[in-house]
Amino acid sequence: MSGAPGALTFAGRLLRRQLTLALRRPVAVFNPLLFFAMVVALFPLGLGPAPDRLADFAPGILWIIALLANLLSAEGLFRSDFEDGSLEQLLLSPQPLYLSVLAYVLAHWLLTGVLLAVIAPLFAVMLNLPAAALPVLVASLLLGSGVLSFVGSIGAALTVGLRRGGMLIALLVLPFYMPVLIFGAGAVEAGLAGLPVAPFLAILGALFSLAAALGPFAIGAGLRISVDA
Amino acid sequence: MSGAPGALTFAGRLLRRQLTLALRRPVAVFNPLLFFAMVVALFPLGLGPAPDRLADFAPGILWIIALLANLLSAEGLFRSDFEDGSLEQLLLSPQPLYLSVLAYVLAHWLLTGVLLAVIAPLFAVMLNLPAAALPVLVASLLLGSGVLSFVGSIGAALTVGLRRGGMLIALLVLPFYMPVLIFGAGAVEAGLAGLPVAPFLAILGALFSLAAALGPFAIGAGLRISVDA
Amino acid sequence: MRAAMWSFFHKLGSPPWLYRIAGSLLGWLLPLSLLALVTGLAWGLLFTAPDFRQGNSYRIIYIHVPAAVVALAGYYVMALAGAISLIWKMKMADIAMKATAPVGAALTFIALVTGAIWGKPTWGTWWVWDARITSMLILLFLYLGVIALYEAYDNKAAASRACAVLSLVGTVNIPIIYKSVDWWYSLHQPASIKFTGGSSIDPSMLYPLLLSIIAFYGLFSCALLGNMRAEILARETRTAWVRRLAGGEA
Amino acid sequence: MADVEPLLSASGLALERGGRQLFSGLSVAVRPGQLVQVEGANGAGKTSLLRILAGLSRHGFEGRVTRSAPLLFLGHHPAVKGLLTPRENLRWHPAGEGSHDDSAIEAALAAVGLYGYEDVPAHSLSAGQHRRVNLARLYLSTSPLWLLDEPFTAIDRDGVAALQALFVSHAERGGAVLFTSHQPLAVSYRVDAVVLGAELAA
Amino acid sequence: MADVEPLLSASGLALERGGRQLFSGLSVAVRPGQLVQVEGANGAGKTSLLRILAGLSRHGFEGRVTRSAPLLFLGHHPAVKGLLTPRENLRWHPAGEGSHDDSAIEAALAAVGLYGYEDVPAHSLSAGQHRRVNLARLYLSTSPLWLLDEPFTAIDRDGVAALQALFVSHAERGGAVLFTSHQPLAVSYRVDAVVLGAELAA
Amino acid sequence: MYFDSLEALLAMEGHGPYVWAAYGITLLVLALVLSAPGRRRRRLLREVRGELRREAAHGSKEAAHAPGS
Ligand code: HEM
Ligand SMILES: Nc1ncnc2c1ncn2[C@@H]1O[C@H](COP(=O)(O)OP(=O)(O)OP(=O)(O)O)[C@@H](O)[C@H]1O
Ligand SMILES: Nc1ncnc2c1ncn2[C@@H]1O[C@H](COP(=O)(O)OP(=O)(O)OP(=O)(O)O)[C@@H](O)[C@H]1O
Ligand SMILES: [Mg+2]
Ligand SMILES: [Mg+2]
Repeated sequence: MSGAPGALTFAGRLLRRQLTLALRRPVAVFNPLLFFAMVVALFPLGLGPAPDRLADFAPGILWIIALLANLLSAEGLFRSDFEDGSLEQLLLSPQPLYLSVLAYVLAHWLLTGVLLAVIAPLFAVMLNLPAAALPVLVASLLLGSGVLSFVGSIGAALTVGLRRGGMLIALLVLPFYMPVLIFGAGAVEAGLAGLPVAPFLAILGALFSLAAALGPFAIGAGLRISVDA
Repeated sequence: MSGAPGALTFAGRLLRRQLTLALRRPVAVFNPLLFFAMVVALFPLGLGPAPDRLADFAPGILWIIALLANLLSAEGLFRSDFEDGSLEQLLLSPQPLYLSVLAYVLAHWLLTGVLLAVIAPLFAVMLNLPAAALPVLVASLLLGSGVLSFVGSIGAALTVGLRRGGMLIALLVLPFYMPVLIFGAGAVEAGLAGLPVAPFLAILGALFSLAAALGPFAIGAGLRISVDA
Repeated sequence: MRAAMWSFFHKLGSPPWLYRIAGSLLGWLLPLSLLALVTGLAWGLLFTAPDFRQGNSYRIIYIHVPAAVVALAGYYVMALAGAISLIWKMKMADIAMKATAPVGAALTFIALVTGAIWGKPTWGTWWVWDARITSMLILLFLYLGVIALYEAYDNKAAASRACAVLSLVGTVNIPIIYKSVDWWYSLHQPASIKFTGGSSIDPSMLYPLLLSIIAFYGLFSCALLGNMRAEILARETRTAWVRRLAGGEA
Repeated sequence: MADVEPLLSASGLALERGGRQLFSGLSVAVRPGQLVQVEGANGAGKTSLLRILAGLSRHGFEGRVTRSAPLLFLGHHPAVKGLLTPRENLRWHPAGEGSHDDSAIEAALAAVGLYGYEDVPAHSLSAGQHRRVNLARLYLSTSPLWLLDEPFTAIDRDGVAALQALFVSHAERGGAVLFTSHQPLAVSYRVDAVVLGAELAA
Repeated sequence: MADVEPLLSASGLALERGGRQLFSGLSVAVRPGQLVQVEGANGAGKTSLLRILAGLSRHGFEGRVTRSAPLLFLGHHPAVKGLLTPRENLRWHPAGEGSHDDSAIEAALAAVGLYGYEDVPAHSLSAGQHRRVNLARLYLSTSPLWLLDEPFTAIDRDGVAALQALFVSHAERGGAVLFTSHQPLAVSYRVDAVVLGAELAA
Repeated sequence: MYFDSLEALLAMEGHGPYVWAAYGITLLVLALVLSAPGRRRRRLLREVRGELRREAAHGSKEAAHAPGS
């Protein structure tokens, strides 16, 4: 019998587990992207296709979609683990909960935020966003979606034990998403207007650090409450 | 022992069951409304608060939200019934599947489409949509969301057995949602512009009848496939 | 001295004592607050001159502004109570938190509705996405989120802990939300509309306004105490003192 | 007894799953009055067989299944909604089979030991009580043919005894029960066995 | 034996749920070498007790629980992911307890009769095989104290016998097992009982 | 008093409907918020009283056995 794994090894295994679970079906990787693509396609249909109008609104639209995609995937972050008993096991584990929770959030971020950030330029071009604004778009999405993942995970942790959580997480979490939306879309708009973008990215970075430092505690507390409810 | 209930009685019971499941808690009625309100609030935050711009986009925005709300709730329509074995029981039932399926779709429509249509005027006013366009907005949402519910249910039935169906339903279903979005948002824009709206509503009505007549067969077939997979 | 303080804290943890104290507090706070409200509103409605730009519609200020001010303060009361209940596991803090949410939500609602009514004659529209208004709308969402979360749990002890976590997360976030919305608005502010001109208020309007603000604080506290009393009862229905109370108060 | 028309009969059943032949050339006939226990180790194919017999699996196997009577099927999943109360679960049950009368439902719940639990949400029941809600359907059933997949799971000793007595009385009234279980029935009634996986062991 | 330091002890436990007093004044001590069976009818409070002892329930009950040894807990839910293979389920198990070695995992899976099933997705396993994946954790465990909620559910006869033998050997090595079950253990080792719900019946 | 007559007070130079609607809604909501706890408290006490009466009538044996809602 070799003993239990070290804390970092263990967190790494949880990360692999989450990624494997998500990627087990190849279509799963592409789904968020396709969702993103389709919703992007809805906007010209709903708002009318005038290119200049679309370009004006592209930062906002892309950020709103990223935010919704994040929200939707956050909802299920702990659900199956709650239902099949994995979450109780995690809470009983001798391993530090902070790191375990971090692994969950990291997996979520990689699979939604990072992925979306990477392909967002494609959709931005479809919405006629000038190429100059693309780097800011990617940078702001990368940082901002990290914050969203942490905040969304708090909501998910607090609602995972509720049998009708569905929309509740949106209520809890959307108000906290709003600053990220404002600074994220603001960064891209500033980039478009040729204004300095560093302050925006700095704010998003600060929010990200704050979320990473405090978020896991709130998530852990939420999970304990949910399992004990 | 009194025998099994009649087909219509049974469908009525299924409808009550679905509504009760959704509305078990008093707050459950308000949650979707709040969700809409929050998503509406995202748009000014992302696109900027200028009233005339928002009014321009209001029909599209409201319709896109309706569509997303529909899509998201359609995803879970059969999921819990699949997982806990209720769906097998439904398929083994001696009752006509067409009516049973209709009860599911009707419940879904009442809880998303109709609810949204009823409160849409409030959000429309918040987005500065002129009052003259409100009746068309409500009418188009009512009819259009019915179509969305049928189409969404077909997607849900086909994907319910997949362990990672998550966003797959979006891919299947969004292409079919698009005509509804075009005619729905088009109706409101026509209303805004003072053009006749009857043709748009007639088209939506025709789509609705078609969906109600044929949809349940497709849904039933999808459910059988999912349970046997 | 220390003994006295200790016994005070001890009593604070005792439901029947708190129930009684809250009752007697209510006994004089409620009449006083109502008196302040009536005086302030009557003063504002009947005895002040109308604003030179807005005419009489400005009289809405005597309810609009107090509601907004107190609603915002209410969130901090709630979060503080949540923190205390989470950290020191104090039952009464928990009850206070639960009692604050509906009152705060109602005041936020009043601020928004009276504002919307004010906006129609003043700006010709029911709603604008101004920074203050948007932040207040978000505050309403925050309150409703806490209420919805509480209601969604069957296990009310767990519900309180969940709401405490949520309102704590909220306190960290409220300043961020406010700053971001302010900034967002100043970035986008359309040149055609200007609401936030530092309106220097005439003292004749200020006094009734201050009185009304005090009245709203008082009423907020009354509703809070009342809710706490009801909540204490609800949690203690099986205890002897409640049974005695029910028997006596026939 | 062999001359009575069977309620359910299947012949030449063969099934392969995951590269393993679970059974082949299997014939089953269930006649009124019969109790049939399907036995076999974990993974032998009991659940797969029941789903074929119930008509839930229609593809991917060989052989013919003929059913000439209404059917009640209880699978591994209890089809009980946690958000609904036991009473509502039975009243609005999606199988649409058997009685949906309120008084009959109350009696059935009492029969499975849930008297007093009619109106609590099912998610606050214990594991065994949860499954008992599902078993209450047996008391409401109007179908002669029951197909039950591990009906005794999570049920305590008294509950198992009551259930076995119900099987016997159902069979005596002309019904038939085909069920899977890892434990032998403790009844003084003939129980036929279908043993799966025997060929493999041999 | 009473002089050995207990791995787990609880005293003055009282729990009320849904307006019913499930137990009160209950004391439990589990010492190395002990097998303790928690018995009681459905809804008696066995699961609730185990969750309190495991530390999953921390609120809403009275009494003190002291645990002085690492713990392995298996609840009603198997914590097995259908999308992962049995091997992956064990390697990445969120409990972070016991050995995560690949060769040890293979041996454990073979011990629960899943040899050859190491690399198929768990959702294609039968109900019993699915639970066996979870039980494989017992063979990997390094914790002396096991708390098991109905470990024999859905397991066939041979499987139950093997599991019971494992309990005995664990106890003989100085471990302890506290478990719930509706069936009596068929082992030649002393099994202590904690019976719930007796006061109610009296 | 700023206004000359009751009509002037009610009309407020055309702004009357807005002002009075705002005040009306505010007072209504305040009244609801302030009266809700009292109503809930009285309902709870009534329930406890009912329980006491039931216990007095039937003795407390059944109450102990009936699982709560
Ligand atoms: C539907 C939303 C609202 C509308 C339409 C609205 C409308 C108005 C109007 C027309 C005024 C008079 C402005 C002036 O003197 O030119 C006003 C004043 C004021 N409002 Fe609102 N309001 C709304 C919501 C809010 C909210 C939510 C708050 C609180 C955060 C708030 C705080 C104030 C304050 C403090 C004043 C008086 C001081 C000042 O004029 O700067 N309002 N509001
Ligand atoms: N979340 C809950 N809310 C209210 N009551 C509950 C809750 N969970 C369980 N109960 C009640 O507590 C009692 C004990 O449940 P528990 O699950 O501990 O029983 P058990 O002995 O494990 O039964 P089983 O043998 O059926 O598994 C049951 O009567 C049940 O109704
Ligand atoms: N979806 C599937 N895909 C591939 N193989 C499957 C699938 N479902 C079941 N199997 C395999 O079929 C075999 C029989 O499964 P089945 O569920 O019928 O067994 P069982 O006799 O009911 O076992 P248990 O006693 O454990 O319930 C198992 O070996 C299982 O691995
Ligand atoms: Mg099986
Ligand atoms: Mg149990």
